[in-house]
Amino acid sequence: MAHLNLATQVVQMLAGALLLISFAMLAERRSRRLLILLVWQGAVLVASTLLVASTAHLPHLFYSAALTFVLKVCVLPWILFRLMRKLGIERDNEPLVNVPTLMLVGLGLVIFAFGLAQPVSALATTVLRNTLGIALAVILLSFLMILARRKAFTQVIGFLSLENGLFFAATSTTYGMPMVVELGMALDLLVAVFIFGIFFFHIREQFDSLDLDQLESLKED
Amino acid sequence: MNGIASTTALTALLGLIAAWLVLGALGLARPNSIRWVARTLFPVGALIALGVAGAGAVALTAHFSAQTAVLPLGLPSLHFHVRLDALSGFFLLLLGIAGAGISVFAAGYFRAGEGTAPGMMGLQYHLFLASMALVILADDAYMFMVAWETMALSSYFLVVTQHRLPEIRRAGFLYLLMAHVGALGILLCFGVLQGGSWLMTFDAMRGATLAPAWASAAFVLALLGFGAKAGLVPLHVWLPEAHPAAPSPVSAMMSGLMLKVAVYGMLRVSWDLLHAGPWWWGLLTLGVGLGTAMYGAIFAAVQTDMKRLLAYSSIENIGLIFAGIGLALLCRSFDMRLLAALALAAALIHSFNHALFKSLLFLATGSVMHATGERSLGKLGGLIRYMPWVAGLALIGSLAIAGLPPLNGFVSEWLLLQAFLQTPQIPHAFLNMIVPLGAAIVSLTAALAGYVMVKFYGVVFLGQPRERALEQAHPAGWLERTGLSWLALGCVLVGVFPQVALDVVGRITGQLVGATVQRGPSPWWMTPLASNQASYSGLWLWAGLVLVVAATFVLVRRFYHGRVRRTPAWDCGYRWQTPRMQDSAEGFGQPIRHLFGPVFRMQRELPLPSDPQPQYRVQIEEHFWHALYLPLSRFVLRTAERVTILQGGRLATYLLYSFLTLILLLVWVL
Amino acid sequence: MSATAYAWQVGECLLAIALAPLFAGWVGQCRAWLQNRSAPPLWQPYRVLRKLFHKDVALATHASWLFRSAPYVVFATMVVAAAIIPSVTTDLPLARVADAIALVGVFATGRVFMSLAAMDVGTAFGSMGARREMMIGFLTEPALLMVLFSAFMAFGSTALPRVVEVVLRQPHIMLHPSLFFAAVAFVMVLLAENARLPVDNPTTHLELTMIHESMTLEYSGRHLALIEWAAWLKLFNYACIGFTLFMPWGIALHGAGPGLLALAIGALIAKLVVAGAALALLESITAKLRLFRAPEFLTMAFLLAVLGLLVHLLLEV
Amino acid sequence: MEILLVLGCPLLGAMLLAVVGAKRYAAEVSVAISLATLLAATALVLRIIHGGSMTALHEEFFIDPFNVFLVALTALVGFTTSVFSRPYMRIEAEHGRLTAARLRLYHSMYQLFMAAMLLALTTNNMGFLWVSMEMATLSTVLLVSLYRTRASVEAAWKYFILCGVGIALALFGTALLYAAAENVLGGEGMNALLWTHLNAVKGQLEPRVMGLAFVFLLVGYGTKVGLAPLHNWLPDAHAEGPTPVSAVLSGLLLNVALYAVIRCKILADGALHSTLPGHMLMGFGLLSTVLASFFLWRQRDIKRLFAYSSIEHMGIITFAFGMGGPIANFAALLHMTMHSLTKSAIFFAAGHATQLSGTQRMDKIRGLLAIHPSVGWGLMLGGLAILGMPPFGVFTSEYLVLITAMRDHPWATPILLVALAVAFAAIFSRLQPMVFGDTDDRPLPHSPALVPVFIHLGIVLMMGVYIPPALAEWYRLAARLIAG
Repeated sequence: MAHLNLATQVVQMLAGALLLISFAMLAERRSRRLLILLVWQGAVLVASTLLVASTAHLPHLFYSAALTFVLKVCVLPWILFRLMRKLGIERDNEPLVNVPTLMLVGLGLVIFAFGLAQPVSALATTVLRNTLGIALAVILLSFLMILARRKAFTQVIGFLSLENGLFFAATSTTYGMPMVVELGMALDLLVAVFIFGIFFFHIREQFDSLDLDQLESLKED
Repeated sequence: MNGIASTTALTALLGLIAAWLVLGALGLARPNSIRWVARTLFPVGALIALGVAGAGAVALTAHFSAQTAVLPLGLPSLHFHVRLDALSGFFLLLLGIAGAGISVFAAGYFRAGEGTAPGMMGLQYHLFLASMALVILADDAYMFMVAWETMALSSYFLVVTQHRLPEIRRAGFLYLLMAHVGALGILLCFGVLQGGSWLMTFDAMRGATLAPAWASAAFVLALLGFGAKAGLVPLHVWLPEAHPAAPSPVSAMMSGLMLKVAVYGMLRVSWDLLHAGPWWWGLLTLGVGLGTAMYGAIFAAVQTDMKRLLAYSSIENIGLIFAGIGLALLCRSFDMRLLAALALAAALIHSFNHALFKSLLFLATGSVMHATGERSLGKLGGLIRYMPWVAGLALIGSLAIAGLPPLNGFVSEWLLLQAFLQTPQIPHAFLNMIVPLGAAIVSLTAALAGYVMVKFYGVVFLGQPRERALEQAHPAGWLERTGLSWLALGCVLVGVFPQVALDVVGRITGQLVGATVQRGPSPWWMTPLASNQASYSGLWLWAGLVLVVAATFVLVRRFYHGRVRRTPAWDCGYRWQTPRMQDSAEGFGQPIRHLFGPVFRMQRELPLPSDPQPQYRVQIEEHFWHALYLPLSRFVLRTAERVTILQGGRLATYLLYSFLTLILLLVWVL
Repeated sequence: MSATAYAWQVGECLLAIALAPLFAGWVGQCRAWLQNRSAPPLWQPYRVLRKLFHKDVALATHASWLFRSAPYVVFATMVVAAAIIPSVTTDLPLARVADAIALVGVFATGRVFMSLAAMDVGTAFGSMGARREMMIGFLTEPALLMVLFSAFMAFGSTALPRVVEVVLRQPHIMLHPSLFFAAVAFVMVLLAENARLPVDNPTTHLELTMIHESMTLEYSGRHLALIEWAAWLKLFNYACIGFTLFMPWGIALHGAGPGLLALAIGALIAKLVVAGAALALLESITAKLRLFRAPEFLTMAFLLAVLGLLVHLLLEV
Repeated sequence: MEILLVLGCPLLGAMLLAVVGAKRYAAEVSVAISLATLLAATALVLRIIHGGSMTALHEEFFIDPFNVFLVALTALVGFTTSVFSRPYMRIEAEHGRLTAARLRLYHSMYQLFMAAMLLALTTNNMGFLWVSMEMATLSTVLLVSLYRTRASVEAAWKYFILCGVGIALALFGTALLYAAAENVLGGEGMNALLWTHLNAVKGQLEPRVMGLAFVFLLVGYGTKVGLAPLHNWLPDAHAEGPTPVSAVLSGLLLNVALYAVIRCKILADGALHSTLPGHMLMGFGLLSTVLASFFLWRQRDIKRLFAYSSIEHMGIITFAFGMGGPIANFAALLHMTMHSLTKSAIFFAAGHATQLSGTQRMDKIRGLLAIHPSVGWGLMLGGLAILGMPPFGVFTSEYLVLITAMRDHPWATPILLVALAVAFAAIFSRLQPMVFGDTDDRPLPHSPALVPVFIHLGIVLMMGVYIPPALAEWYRLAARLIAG
């Protein structure tokens, strides 16, 4: 069981890194650095998945690790970087209203998530049983990030980190979903990002900026 | 024999109703041909109506046993149940007789180019008739509701026939809204009624035993629901708007028939489905009824539009009917069966009478409007010389509705007063003092009705035409006259043979109360109580009056002469008199406005003494609008404003909502 | 119901028709004395009738059949009413035709026809009179009904002959306090209904203050005669109603012999004499009210009647 | 076999139209494909009626009376909508609001959307359910932004983000579900996401996990159902997309999303042994109904108005499912059917009305009866039907819902009734002046396809007075199935 403990510790360390990254994203102003953080998040995700796969000898986890790598570390970032260059928003940074408060709320969410995860991790059989709380925390934090952002692009990044959190949750609780399902999800994610891309251009040509503050004309009065 | 008769009666009824629907559908074959729709289909519809009346009459024959059937329609768990008993038979009779007259009149009345296409109107018209019949036949909550709302819907479409006029659309909207709200109340009432057994058939409700509180709840809901349809104050506001808006035959149907269907519903629930309840049910109904009657009469007296006037008078009559029902309920709660039967008989007969003379008068206004294109009392007058038939028949209607002997209106009022006379026997130290005073209100209302009718008839038909154009007024066609005469005949007959009506109604009171008022020694003596206590004979009164008139006439001619000199009317020494100097409708209403000032919400424009062209204008509104309805709508609108804040347009906010919802639910399951 | 009963029925009817003008004459005479004028002879009304019947009818050009038939109808209603009220005997076969409630209805019919006829010609005064008449009518009618009600509740029947019999069988029943209220109210109603002071002035010639007169402005000849006669009959009838309710003594009961009946007639005449004098006195000591005050007067009557009813229910049930 | 047809037709159709979508006959092709789908669905229905519930392709697909009736409904409305959109889109193109390329996008995405919904309905795998729901979202996002106007892009973006996030939450719920299932169904649980298996063992699933899972699934799919307060995307998307899309959105998509919720509720009910899920649904239902009925008062845009009315009705249905029990479920299913038929019919009529007057502002739409009676009557009757006026079928289900509510939860009845009355006043006061009165608009270039409108209303009317026994039996089966 020794190496298993070691593996567990490593994985938990990685999980902690994941959480750290999402906090960083919550506070990050620059879209470019935000994107880089997202890539890192993906990478950590892949690493943890590989570790789990190797320790628990689950071949299909290797596949899903590979899938994640291709999708979240290569393809999506590549697309997003190109989009950024095309839209010329590499170095624009958005004003975030009082980051400390955001941090505090995030903290509260983490605690809440851990409390919530207790029963589940109690019955999870995997090596990462207690990381579910972290996964949940990541999800909630990304959610918080999405609704804190004012720009379409950064919102999308938040959306993607939410996806990462979900993936992590899946692996941590149940060694990942069945392969077919994961493929389906990957496909959806890909299409989604494409459509996001299309939308950036629509929004820009309609509102000549990606500021969401202008997308508030449809409302009741 | 009776078994066969009844089954055939029920099946025949269903067949006739189906025939009505088919007739309506046929109208769509040539939707724009008046000749086809009005002149051909409506008379057939009238015949069908007579058939319905006949079938209803069968149900009123002695030892007729209630007949039920189940149609393969409706909910899978609850097919349409239909039931024909004395009560429904009576209202079918009413529906058929009045409906026949109206249909004949309508056949002559409808012209092309009046809003909706004739074919569509024919469909709506016959759907309206059929749905009313179905409401009366229904024996389960679902069918009742379906028929009830179909009735409201079809009549709504008929009301907005002239939908190009915004005020008519407004009236239609108000009408349908009130109808729908009332229907929800009725639905709720049925839900309460079926205590526990969720069958929703009326049989189950009859069997159900409710806790007193629930029974009372059901009763109040029924009073609200059916009251909204019948036009009880303060739920009456739609009535004076909707009835004038509709074409006259439709106003006649709504006022003469639909309100009675509401009365039927009230009777069905409070007498058949509910068992005897506490005395305050009766007191409540009685109070509301009397209030409505008084209110309607007062407002009718100050109207300046002839159809509005008639609409308010309908409110008054409905009030009297409900007063009768309330009195009956009161007596039932003290188990005074005979008295209950008497009051109930009064209410039923008054329903029948009102169906007759109110349709008659509405139809008459229809003829007047076609002949003159006028409906404002201020511009009519002197029509008795241009349309003598309509004038004569309308006179019968007016005298009847004014409750004058020897016509039918008097009969029901007489019965109602007799019932009130017996109320001191109520074994309740407080009620036996309060209730008899109701008689005072009834008599006051009756007298006011007389005032109203003199105003109506006098201003429309008598005097000199207030407009030159009126002299081109043409008399009504023969179909219209037939319809009017049919209804007028009904008024006279009920007035002459009240005891017959009393006996017929006796079957219903027998079914509902378990007692019937005493039968008369002969058909032309009406002695509901001991014959030395109270008696009335329409026939002999007629005979006496006719005899004396004839005798006087003959004698005067015999002993003196019949010479007549035609001269202009005496101008009282003021040579510049014009027809405009006759009492206008406003003028005629002046004493009432003076007496009951606080009841109205009046805006007057009085001319200055120096004004060369003095203009006088008075506008009368109801307090209820400003005290009840407008605040309600304001409240709804304000709430709506507050609610719309949720849809602020900012995506982040929306996300926050779902975020918070998520957190909330997570906390909940934790 | 014997043949004699029917005979008496007709007889009483004719008696009323005959006596009514005389009664009116008597009231007029008393008033004249009280106002120390020289009185017209008692039979003045008959003379008036004769004169009017001989005259031609001057009919307004656009008067309709309603206008011409109204006088006969009004007259008929009053005659029928007279036939119903047991003024001499209670043994009236037709009295059952209409009990007192119906009687009120019959009066109402007469009034409505009168008003309609007044509106028919379409002069300003005609319609004005009709309006005022109806206004007074819708206030007096319920008052009268309430008066009758408190009597009926005391005597347990709405049939007038029955009332009389009850009272004559146990006279002490007249001591009901409710009946005093009723009596006062009744007198007020009587004044209003018969166009007497203080509500209306039968002898005025100022159109603006007239009610009844302004309705009959357009009538002439035999029509006017019938209307006048009907008016007198109405007064007579009201008097008789008063007698049956409040002083029925002398009225012959069921199956009384001719002697008693003769006595009854005598009693009736005596009562009429007294009542006429009282009426005249009342009229001469009251001043005419402004028209707008009239409703107050009548509302008072109505309330008194209701009060009587209330007292009855309070004390005597 | 039929399943493959049902799914294949629209999928292939989507690809085909992606190629030929710009041609003139594209609309006809689309109609043909929808017809084929409808026929396949009918075959499937017959199969189920005779054979009863079944699974296919090693249990990846599962058909029972509950979803097969939704399949039939989806195929039917899909077909009528394609029939309607033929002239409608043509007119739009002639008004210059759409290019050929956009029409291609429209046609292929429409079929893809159909495929997604049918997959969501027929799949047995909760994972695929999620995948297909996401697919439906993605395809409709492009449809909503079809006009490329500021408003439509904004609406689509909000729709995308809100539903995307929601769906993501649903995925987490699915993962939890899987977790719970796995340690009952054992490790390599390929079938630990198969609903049938889950349903079989739902009694043993760990309650607390299932509770969490249900919450995530409810919020996730509930966003797509449009339950208040998750509804904010719905009015915008309905108002700004092309009318046929609005019709299928509120006629079908909401149903499908609700279907997903109900599938989850069945499991949760079994696992939790408590009324918690039911109460959550009832709460959402009541809240949606009440809020929507008040929202209705402030509307100026005809399609927004009916979008809110969709929220209201979804609320009623959710409430009914929340109450549970055979009658309530029966009512809910019936109401689903009635609502999607009526509401799509209304959107058809409303679409032509907006084309007639050239605006969606209700105060500009006047006198439809005068200019185009069939449109006017369609709108009027549809409106009255959706307001729950007998003899239309919507009343039938509302009646059943109310009766059940009176029996089980009397406190809720007055709330519902008030909401219904308020909604009635709001909608009808807008409806009347649009249909009646005078106008100076000119008639349409192409005769509008109103056959679908009257087919739908005809069915609704029939259901109001007569529910065919076979159909009733089928509803009962489904209802009992849901009641578990």
